[in-house]
Amino acid sequence: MALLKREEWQGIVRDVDWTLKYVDDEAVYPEWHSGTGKVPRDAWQKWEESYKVSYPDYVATQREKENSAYAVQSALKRSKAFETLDEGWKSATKMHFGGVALVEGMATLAELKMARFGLSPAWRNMSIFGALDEMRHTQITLLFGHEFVSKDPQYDWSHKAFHTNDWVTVSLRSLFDAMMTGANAVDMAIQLPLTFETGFTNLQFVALSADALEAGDINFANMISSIQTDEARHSQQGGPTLEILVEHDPVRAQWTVDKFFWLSARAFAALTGPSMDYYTPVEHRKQSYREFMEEWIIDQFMRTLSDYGLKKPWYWDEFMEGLDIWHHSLNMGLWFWRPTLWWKPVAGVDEASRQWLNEKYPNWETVYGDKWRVIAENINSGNMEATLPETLPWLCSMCHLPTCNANYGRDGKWRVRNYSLKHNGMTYHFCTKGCRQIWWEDRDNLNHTTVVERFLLGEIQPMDVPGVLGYMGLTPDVMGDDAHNYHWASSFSQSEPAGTAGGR
Amino acid sequence: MTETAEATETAAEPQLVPVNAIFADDFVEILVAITTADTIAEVAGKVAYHVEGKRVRARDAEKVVYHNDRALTPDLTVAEAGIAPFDHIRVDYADA
Amino acid sequence: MSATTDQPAKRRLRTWSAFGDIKRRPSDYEIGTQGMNYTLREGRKAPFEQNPSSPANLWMQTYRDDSPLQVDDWESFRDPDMLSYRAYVTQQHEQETKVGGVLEQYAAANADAQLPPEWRATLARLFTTTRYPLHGAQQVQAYIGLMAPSPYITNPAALSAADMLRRVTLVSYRTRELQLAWPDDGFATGERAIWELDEAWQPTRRAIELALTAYDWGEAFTAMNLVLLPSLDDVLLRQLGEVARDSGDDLTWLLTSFLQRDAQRRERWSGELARFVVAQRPGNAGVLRKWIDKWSPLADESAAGLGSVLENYSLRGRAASEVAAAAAAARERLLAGASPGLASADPAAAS
Amino acid sequence: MDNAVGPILRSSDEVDQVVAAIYDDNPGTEIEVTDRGAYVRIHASDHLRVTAESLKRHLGPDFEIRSLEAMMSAFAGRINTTSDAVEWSLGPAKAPVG
Repeated sequence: MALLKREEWQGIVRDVDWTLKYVDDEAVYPEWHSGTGKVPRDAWQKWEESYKVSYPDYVATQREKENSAYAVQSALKRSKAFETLDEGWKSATKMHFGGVALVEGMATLAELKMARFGLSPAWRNMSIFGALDEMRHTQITLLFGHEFVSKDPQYDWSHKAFHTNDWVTVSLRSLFDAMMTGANAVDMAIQLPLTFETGFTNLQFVALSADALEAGDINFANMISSIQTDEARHSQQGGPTLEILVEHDPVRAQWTVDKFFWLSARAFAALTGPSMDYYTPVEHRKQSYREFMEEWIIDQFMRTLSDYGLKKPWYWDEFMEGLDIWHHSLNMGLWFWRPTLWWKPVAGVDEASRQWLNEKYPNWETVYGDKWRVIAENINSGNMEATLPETLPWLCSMCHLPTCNANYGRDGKWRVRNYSLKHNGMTYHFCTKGCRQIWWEDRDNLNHTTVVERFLLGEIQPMDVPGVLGYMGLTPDVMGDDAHNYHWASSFSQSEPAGTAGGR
Repeated sequence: MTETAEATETAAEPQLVPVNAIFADDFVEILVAITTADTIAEVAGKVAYHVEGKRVRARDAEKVVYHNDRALTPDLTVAEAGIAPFDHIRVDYADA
Repeated sequence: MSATTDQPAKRRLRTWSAFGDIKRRPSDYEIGTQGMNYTLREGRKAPFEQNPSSPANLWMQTYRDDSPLQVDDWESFRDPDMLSYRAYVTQQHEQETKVGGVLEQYAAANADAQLPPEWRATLARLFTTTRYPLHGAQQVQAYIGLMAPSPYITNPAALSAADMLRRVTLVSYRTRELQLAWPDDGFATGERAIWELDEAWQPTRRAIELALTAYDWGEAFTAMNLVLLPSLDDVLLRQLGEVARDSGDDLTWLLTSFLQRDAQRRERWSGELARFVVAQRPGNAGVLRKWIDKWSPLADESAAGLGSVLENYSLRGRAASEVAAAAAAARERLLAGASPGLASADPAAAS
Repeated sequence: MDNAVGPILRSSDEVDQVVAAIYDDNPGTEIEVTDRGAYVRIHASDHLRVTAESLKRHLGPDFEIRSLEAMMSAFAGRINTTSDAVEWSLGPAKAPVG
């Protein structure tokens, strides 16, 4: 005798809404946290996820996933797998552990918030599984990162990064706090599960696993792709929420997606972009960041959005242009400001890499080639001081990343243009028109300063470079330095001089 | 632009003016600390210091400072030019 | 800005620097939990990296950071079960396998067909209806997890929320089986009316609804985990299970006893948390006491209301006052075990 | 491929068997399998499905359809899961099956 099929009884599990009598509905589901907005309260009764799971199935499947992920880790512990990894790839993992582990912790809180304030019982139930999943991701990421702490103190930042005011952390906190627990449940379901988890996390957790495997990091590839199997399920909280929101308030639906699509794209350009196009050794790259973006975001995710009746975001052209610029500039910024990082940044511009970059990005030589060459010449002549920063990059008031996006203007030049605005007597600068527009539209970030602004307002003491590094939590044993001991620079002295390869 | 007596009188104590600056075709805007007493030529030098020969190949050409899309005369001071804290300035080679 | 191109002597770390200078290697549970909630980081301007006066920041500030319940070091609290995610899904899978086996066995024996009408009516009133209050309790557990001032509290609260979903799931499964066996008894279709209209349930409904608006995290925790659930579970798991057994419904008895494991685990960490806060700051006893005094009458009324259902069950019923007294005593045991000052000054007053 | 929908499986020993099961369950459908090493895209236009029955045939009688989740790190299109089958398609969900 078999058990009843899930379809026969799951409807009852979700039939748990009742009419509140002793307290007001608004007191139990306050707008601040639930966020129904223009959507009639009873419209949420239609909410139904299409990727269904029951409690007994959940614990059975998750136990299998956990056993298999830790079995791989335990088998590799005794191997020399870690020691044989390229230093650049290790940096990609340090960036991942530090940038991701505690975000998973934040996502646990976010799912708990939907489990409490979500507007339909089916949604609240699904968020319980989401909260457990995110607890899993926090713990597995921390445990896997912890494995390497004794070998390399930079792995300490797997845990430490989000407890500091490193500029990378401030940028990520700013993104994720707004996307996740800082948002009401409706916005959050659009921002986190839908835009972020069915869109962008695929890049860092599935696409990057292709590079990880090629780079020989089986353990990491296995961990991230296992994590993403949970995301594929619980991210389906987004679809039904979006469907209802599109029906009742399409403007809000479009805006919410557009905003977090843009901000996610900025963050991924800073982390995933360099990991794929610079940190993964060139011979192990499965595709370029741009190609992965085309596969997962432009193709797959945009099809999802049109399937729900949404349009392309207003900034589409600027976003597409940015695919050839954002992450290259950010990689140069990460490298140049390397003492501010908890990993060893990779220049990634030896001869073979430059050839690859120019194949994948026809404008790369024009925009970046000679700058790297100037840096390399300084390295080759022993002038290391010229390769180190003596001031701060300006940080965007919206994404908190360096304002470093050149574009090809009507003046026929590749230039970084200034996007700023004045508000209440303050001047704010942005990396792009997109960031400026988003900041202006909801001004959520008023009174929320960038690290540069904090420095200028005197909040960082002493007001000098050691003061800034101290504020960011960096200690000398952790501060980033070139991953490959500058060996790549010598390739510039052997290859053609500036100008001959460029101009395409 | 005409010289004004008031400007020199009030500029007794130079004030720090942090600005958002970009040099030529460099890849990033940077924070540069200038003062009200700096001349525009000095400003060009202070911005170039962080970039020229470090990321942007040094060239033997005059440098021009742009503020609100206008080229500034090199012998003006920052105070006279009206550059305020948090303003954006662009420094480029004259023939670029 | 000078980078060190010469590698300085490397400091060998054994674990996260956040643990400070500790002698032992922390457990995997601690490695994966410590400092997980960065909105609690030291030196923060506001919990969230956004405008300090954003709604989300004000809420966290008011109901978490400014709660009357304060200790010096929340991160030193430990769930006595030290339950990691991995251990949780492993042990709950075992439990669910056991439950599945029992369900199959009783379905094969067609046990539901043998349940007498009066007992079926009691199950409909006191067992299958529980999915509503349990869902409310699930929401409150999630809220405690969201708002807790330590990840060492967030995690067990989140797992307790999942336990609630487990319980609602099992109750729902049984509801469907009972409906298949007795399509005219109102199983699966009649519970909401019972929950909303049956006098016996109204005190519980009131308590659950009010608990959903207890926004101070400490009060939410006290109301639900120290007062309401310890009392209600005594009725809905232990006492109902005993009556089921006495009525020949071994399946309900077995299932309620299985579910008691989850309730006992929740009481272990909740009792330990109560003990911890009082040990850290004796003044917290007064803070908890105030909330306990506020919520205990609601718990007692709830238990008495549910007791009336058992009182009316003619076969193996028990007096409503006895039901309520036992529920209060169960709560008092939890509180007294946590800290002597938390139990009612006059235990007799509870009965 | 227009309107591509379908699962993206992480690399494992069982990928080939799942692909075989999908071929069995979608006769006459053009199926595109893209192998990127760590993951494999299995896509068709507009609609694709796999049944518990076919999965058991290829992966053994003990294989439960819920375990497909542990292999599927992403998917394209909208998903619909039941105890008997998993489907990927576009457009609003059809009336729930079962």
